[in-house]
Amino acid sequence: MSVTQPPIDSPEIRRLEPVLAPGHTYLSVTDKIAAVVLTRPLGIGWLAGFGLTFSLVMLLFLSLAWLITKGVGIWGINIPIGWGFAIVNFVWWIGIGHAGTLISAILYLLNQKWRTSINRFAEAMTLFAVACAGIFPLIHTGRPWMAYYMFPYPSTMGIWPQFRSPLIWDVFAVSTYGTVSLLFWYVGLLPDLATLRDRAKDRAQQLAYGVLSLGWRNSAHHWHRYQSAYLLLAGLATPLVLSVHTVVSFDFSVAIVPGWHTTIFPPYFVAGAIYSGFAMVLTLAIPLRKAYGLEDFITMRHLENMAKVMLATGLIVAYGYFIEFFMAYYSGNKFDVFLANQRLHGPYSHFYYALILCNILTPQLLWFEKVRRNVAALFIMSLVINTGMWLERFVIVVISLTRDYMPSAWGRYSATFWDYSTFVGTLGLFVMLMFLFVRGLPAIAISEMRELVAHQSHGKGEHQ
Amino acid sequence: MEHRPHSYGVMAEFDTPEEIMAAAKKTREAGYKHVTAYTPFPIEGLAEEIGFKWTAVPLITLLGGIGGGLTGFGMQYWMMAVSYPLNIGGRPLNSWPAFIPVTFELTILGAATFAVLGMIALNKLPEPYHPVFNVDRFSHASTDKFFLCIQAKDPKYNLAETARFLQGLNAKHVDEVKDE
Amino acid sequence: MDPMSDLANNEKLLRILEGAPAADTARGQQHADEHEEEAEDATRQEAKLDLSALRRKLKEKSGKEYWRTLEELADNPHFDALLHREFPRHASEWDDAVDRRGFLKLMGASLALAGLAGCGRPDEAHIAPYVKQPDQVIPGRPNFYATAMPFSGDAIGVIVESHEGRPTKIEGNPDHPSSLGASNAFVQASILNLYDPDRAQTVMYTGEIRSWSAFLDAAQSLATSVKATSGEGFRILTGSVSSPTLNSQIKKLLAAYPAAKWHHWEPATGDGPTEGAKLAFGRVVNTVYVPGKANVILSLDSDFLASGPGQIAYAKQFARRRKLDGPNGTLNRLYVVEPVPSVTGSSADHRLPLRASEIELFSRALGGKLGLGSDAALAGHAAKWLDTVVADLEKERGASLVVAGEYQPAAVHALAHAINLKLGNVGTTLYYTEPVEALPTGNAESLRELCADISHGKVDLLIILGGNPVYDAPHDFDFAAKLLKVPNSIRLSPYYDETSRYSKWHISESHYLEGWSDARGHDGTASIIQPLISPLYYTHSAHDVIAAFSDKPGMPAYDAVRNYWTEASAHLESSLDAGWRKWLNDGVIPGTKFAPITPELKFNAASLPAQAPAKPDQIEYVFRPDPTVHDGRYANNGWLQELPKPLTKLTWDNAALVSPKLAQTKNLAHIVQARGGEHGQILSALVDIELNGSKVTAASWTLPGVAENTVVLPLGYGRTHAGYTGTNKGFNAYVVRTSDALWTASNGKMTPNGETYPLACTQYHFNMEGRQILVTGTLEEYKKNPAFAHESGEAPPKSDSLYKEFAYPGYAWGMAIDLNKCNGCSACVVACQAENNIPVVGKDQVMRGREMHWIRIDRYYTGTDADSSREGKTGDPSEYSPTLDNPETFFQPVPCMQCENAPCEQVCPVDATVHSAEGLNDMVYNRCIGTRYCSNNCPYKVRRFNFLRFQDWETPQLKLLRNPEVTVRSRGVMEKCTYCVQRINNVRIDAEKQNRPIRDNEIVTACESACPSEAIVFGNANDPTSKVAKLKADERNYSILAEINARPRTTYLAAVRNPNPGGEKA
Amino acid sequence: MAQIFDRSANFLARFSLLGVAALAGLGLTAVLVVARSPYITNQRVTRNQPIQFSHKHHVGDDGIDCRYCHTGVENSAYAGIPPTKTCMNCHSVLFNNIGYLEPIRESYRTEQSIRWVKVHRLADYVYFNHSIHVNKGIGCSSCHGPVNEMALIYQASPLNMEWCLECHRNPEQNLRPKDQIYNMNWKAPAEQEEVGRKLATEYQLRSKLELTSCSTCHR
Repeated sequence: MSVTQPPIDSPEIRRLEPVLAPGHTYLSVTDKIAAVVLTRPLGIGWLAGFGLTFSLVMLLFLSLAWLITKGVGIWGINIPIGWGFAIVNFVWWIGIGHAGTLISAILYLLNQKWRTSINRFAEAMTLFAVACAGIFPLIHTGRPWMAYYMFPYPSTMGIWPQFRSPLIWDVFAVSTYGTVSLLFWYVGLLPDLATLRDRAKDRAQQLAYGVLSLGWRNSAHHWHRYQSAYLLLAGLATPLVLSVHTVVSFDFSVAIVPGWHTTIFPPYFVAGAIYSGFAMVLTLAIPLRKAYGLEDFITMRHLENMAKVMLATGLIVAYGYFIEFFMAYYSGNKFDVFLANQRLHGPYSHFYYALILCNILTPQLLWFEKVRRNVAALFIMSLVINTGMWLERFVIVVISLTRDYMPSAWGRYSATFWDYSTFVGTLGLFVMLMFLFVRGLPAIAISEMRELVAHQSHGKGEHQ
Repeated sequence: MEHRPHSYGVMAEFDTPEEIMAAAKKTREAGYKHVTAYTPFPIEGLAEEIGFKWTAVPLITLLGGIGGGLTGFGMQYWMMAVSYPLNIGGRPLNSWPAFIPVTFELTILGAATFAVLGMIALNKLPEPYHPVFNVDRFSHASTDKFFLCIQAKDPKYNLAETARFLQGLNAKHVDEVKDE
Repeated sequence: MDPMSDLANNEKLLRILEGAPAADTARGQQHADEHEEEAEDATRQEAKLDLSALRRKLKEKSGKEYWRTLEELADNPHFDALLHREFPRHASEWDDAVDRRGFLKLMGASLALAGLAGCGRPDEAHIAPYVKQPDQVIPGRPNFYATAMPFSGDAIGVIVESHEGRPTKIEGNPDHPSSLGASNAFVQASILNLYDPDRAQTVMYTGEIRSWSAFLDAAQSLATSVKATSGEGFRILTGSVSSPTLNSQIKKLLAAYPAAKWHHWEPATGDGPTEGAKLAFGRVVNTVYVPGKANVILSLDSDFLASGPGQIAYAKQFARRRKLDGPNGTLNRLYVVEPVPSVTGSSADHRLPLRASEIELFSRALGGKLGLGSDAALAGHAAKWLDTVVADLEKERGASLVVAGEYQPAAVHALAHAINLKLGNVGTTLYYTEPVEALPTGNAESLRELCADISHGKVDLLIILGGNPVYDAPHDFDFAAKLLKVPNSIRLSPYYDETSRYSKWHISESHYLEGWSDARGHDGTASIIQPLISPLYYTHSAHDVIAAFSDKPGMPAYDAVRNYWTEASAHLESSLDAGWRKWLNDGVIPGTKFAPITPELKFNAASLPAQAPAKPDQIEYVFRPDPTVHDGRYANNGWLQELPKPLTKLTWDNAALVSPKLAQTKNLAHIVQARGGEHGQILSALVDIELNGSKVTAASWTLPGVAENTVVLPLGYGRTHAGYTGTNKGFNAYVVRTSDALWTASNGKMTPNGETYPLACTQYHFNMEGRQILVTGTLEEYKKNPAFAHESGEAPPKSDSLYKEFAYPGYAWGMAIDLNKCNGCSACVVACQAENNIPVVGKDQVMRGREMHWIRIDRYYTGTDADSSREGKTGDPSEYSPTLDNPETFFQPVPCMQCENAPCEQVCPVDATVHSAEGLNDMVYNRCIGTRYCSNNCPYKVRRFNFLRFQDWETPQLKLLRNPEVTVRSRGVMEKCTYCVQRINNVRIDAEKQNRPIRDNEIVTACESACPSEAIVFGNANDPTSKVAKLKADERNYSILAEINARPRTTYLAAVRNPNPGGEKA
Repeated sequence: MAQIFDRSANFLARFSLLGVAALAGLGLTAVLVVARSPYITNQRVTRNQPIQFSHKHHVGDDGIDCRYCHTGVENSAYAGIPPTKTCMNCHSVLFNNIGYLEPIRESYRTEQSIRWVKVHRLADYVYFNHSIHVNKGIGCSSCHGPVNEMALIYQASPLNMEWCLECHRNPEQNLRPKDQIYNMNWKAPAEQEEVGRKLATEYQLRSKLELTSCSTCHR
């Protein structure tokens, strides 16, 4: 396992600071991280943040209530633009939901030490993002109370879901992804829950963490099965992560709408997902380490690595954009060509240019080490990229629908108050869950940090 | 723990992974069979040292995966082509390419669920009560100390003997694990 | 047969309604039966109750009782009505009415109701069978009755479908010469007027409810008082009367009161024909055209295919000459000179936009060329154009036809008569008969006399039958003030409208489906109008009102009609008693068609007074009836309000139509709004129009093809008391209309006032971006290359498919639409709406691109150079390009294509849209969860979605309207054209019961049966002998965007125009 | 460190985990079962009618043919509820003065319909047509059950789509000779299999694909 691997020993790696600030012991890491949950009092900042986000969640509920009362007509959608913000937000959230499992699974398999201190809250982020995403496919339907028709249960109508529809694939992909991420996250949590149980002072905490930790007692046998299960999960989650956004991209590429019907979609959606995912991790990690003084654990090295990943995926996305145009013109398909022109010159071109600015031009700054190592810059950039990725989905979903086959049926789209309120509401929900998470559960995997300590303090010495 | 001996075993505490590895080695050489180790993080090889051979988790996972996959495709084929065959946009009843995504997802789902449930079941969890928790210092097992426990059901077990033996492995503390 | 036997009174009728079992009106909602009771009450309740009282009542209640009470109250139609006043009726408008502040209140209500609904089982439904079931009624099977719809001086024979006593659908009557089985938008929509909840329901005196008997007494006392002066000061004002019975009743009345006078006023009927006839023949004659016999037709600003008497018959005959069988087929040729693009102009082979005043010049010039001695100078292009026409007309002597527009002055008509005589067309392509019109004098003159008399205080009893003069009389008459001067004014009208408010007495008029009457078609053929349903409210007919002043007050219209025809049938082959049932059954009275007459020409073109030379740079204002609300009488008809006008595609508004060039000079740009966009909302510049010393502010609209310096002001909008739907929509052009310039005015001023106004336009973009959507060619091109329709794109061969095709061994339903015949009249759109319970969504929703029409008619301009794929270009008419001055216009009806490889089906997650074994693209509403994925993936965008609760499930009257054979869709489900699957199923069931195959033409879809030009053909494509199969075998047959390979079952026959090879293009 | 939980907690924990899983499974099955149960389908529920009309008496004892009252059944979608007149045909002479039948006489006098309570309520959106079924060899009792034994009429079949499809997929099982349509006591013969197949061809039944197309019943 990770402990066995000798650290890759090369000049530039040595130049980088370690993934864990020196001088930490098993006890110190445990204390520092557990304290955030167990002893640290609720700060005014936390309360304010929670209050704000909570009110946004109330706004979400209000919007949903109104939606159920009146119908999706309260949104800006129409014929021909049947999908608007709801689907844009869905794809955006799902995309964000990709970083967590990816970090935990793929980086784990690739044995990247630096994942340890970020994987826990990245996974949490994934769960919350998927939760937000999950809201939209449900509420965007005209009759949400009938949405259970999408599940294959033996109805008295003797009729089943239609498995050729990408929407059904979504149902399975998203629910599977949610479940597996949850399991993955929980398995990772088990030892830490045990730690919290053992360090908890008051009875309530003891009981709570006691129940959650299932009586985990760090036995070598437990560890052994635990590790093989964890490794398997990682192995399973990796293809899953890739599949989920592929399936989401099928929603579009399977349809015949010009601007949707493209084979490049799966790879470039996945890249985009990772792109926005890492951006979101940064958006969360930077304030978090500041607020709870976790700079020792989430070091500059982490931030820089994530910046590099963003740069790489950003380039893939850029390639995707390019290929869309190339395909349109090279194939000479008049509908695709027309749509390509629409993106550049049509009524929504400003969105497209904004998208290029956010997703392609800005990230190029990441070529410079100075930028990569500048926390503030990274934070801003992460926000820019998140915006850009939202715009990308808007361009894909909306612009394509405004100009499809029949000129007589062309239309336009503009969001209403309720479109925005719903979106903002989910943002609130997401952040609120994050707030609860950092106070309720260890935001960093303690046991894995202890491994790091062991690994650092004894170098290779420890195993023969 | 069907039969309940008065004492569960004897537990020795160590400071570092190296020490407990060494101790575990000696214990096995001394011929103890029922030995467990408790460490704040996984230590490679320790389980093997105390005589842990093989885990069924991978096999269970495989079964889960296969089961999920078969269910996935079978379900779709049956529903689309057998139960209520309908002409959907001129596509064939068994549009197998369209059935792949769901099949795949269910494969993963089956495998992952079985992996986790299997792990938990094999570890006999949940088990909130366990004698080892009676040892006061055991809380450190989840923080910074390493414990080795020789169980009373071991044929070679004898409270005084075993305790002394463990002392001999320069353990920091040696406690009896009571089980009443 | 005679439906009255089972419709003796409301009670019985409404019991029948309750009888209509499970499949009846309000499917998908629990309290069907209660609501039907509402309907019953609605017809009886009279008492006025006021909202405050109700509020008080409600205050006393509480808790569950409170809700119960509400439900009880809701049973009371007046409370219902009051509610509706507060929260307007249509879902969409209701939307607007409820602001977000009202939201919590609403939530509260809905939750409480949900609670009620939640507990326990659904309430019991009831069945109330007949007490004595009439023989010809079998619950569940509709009956069909023949009658006729009177329409400004004409009558269109119709056949009405009745479900257990509820008329639900109107079709044309094949035996009636003015219908020939087809109908138009007005006929189709007239059924909605019957159930219009805003109809006036009682007799009123100065705004107070009175009983009919009270009126009868008043009438008699008035009668006696005027009797003293032998009718001095007694005046009757009517619209054009096409009912012989009413005509004779009035004549009799006038005989009784020798000094009384009968005036008439039809705001939207031109005096041209009558005055022209007088000028030409010295007497009034009625001209009947036979376009079917004409090889060359010249229309002098006549929209004979879509307006005026006989329009449907003419459209049908014309279309038959547009039928093209094979490359050796022949077509007639249509030349149109007109200032305003019309349906007729759009189907012309050559169209010449000329200012209204120049039409006379043109006619004179034409007369000159044909040697009638008249003369006039024409501009270069027009002159060349004229030469072509003349050549063609002379070539086709005896088989040509010149039609003058009713809004053109007498001279044009006289010339037209002369020319037709000269060309020897009279007797072949047209003939003359005695006038159908009862009172054939100039409209304006007649009304002017009346006004003069009133202002001289000569009038003390005025009966106004129908019409709406206070709203639509020329403003220089100031009719409102005049009417107030009249001591005793009596008004008969279906609505308590502008005029009723100024009249002492208001009598609510029965719908033509509610009472007995008769009417003559455009060629004189008479029909008995028989009631399909006894009056829903306390309404009466013109016959009743006239009778009230006769010596037989209270004589039923039935007797009046019978009496008249007992005499009139003297010279008919069958006497009344012998023929009555047959007349009712056939819908026509045999032998009543007018015989042709040959009036001799007393007109010398040369002697025409010289016409004032046209001032080309002076703006001309042209008044025309609106294509959908006509002169304003249909303002409160939601179907017609929401029906996109054939050329502008505007709904819910009229607009001042200007030519692109004028728009450019006045810089009246359109701004496409993001909400709705090209298929929804356009901001247009508001203009102040000062004309004839009056002023109106109108939204401007750039319409390609409008003659230069011409502004078209459509009449019929800006009603102030039309009812909920029609009030305050658009602008009122009557305000600037004076008696001396009824149709064309100049010396006006049009100035943009800097503001803009949102217009609901369902299709703004007008070119095809070079896609294979609407394929057109000329006859020559077609003869050269019969397969020209297939050059722009072909479906890949079936062999390319990896999948094996599904087989359709049985029936394969398909549709073929001949673009050569479609003239864009939009009858099919309304027919579909009536047949399929399609809701009206209101202007706001249309502006969001959410209208629900299952079939839309796309309008394209060819030969335009606006190409929106080029940068900056939006294909926007407000971007001037010379090609927009007079573009070629084509229409394309687009229903669901019923694709065999339906893209919509593949993406539906719940099997809500799937293929039937007969190749129908079924839409299963109750399975639909509303993901709208199907609509996104539909390349033809024919799917419609219930974004909100568009259906009105409260108004009891509208429940009676619904077609019980078709599901009423709830909120959140997708819907679309089903090829009228209900008709397919019913016919199939009957055929199966007899173990025989379905015959060709046995199934007729709503759009097909309504179409006046036989452009739509539906049938079994598997049967090579079927009409549709033959059409699909035609080389012109193509499918839209074939390259997508969706394999539509709805295919089109390319439009082939027949321009004069030697002629001026356009 | 002290124990947080008592020894019993182990059993509790494991039991509750399994319990939750079991309950979830049971709950789901329960829903599916209930959805098909008479409670939801309203099977065997008799309604309180203005007159407790007994089909048992009229059909079973008196042997009146269905079509005497339900006149529409052979040529309309609706079998039709008889007009009061039909009742009066007999009851103007039979039992013409017992109070029990007063509602009929009243209805006849006042021309007010009798408000019967609906017993067979098909789901919304379903367009069932009686005539085609009876004309293609489906007998009344196939759907309505032993009406001749029903003192008070009730709904015998579930009337849910599953049930409809069952017959539309293989109608043979229920086809009868034309003369048996209105026979309440008809029982499927042992050799119904091939009898049915023969009748299917004789009646020219449409293919299963056609009979199970959505638009066959939904519009």
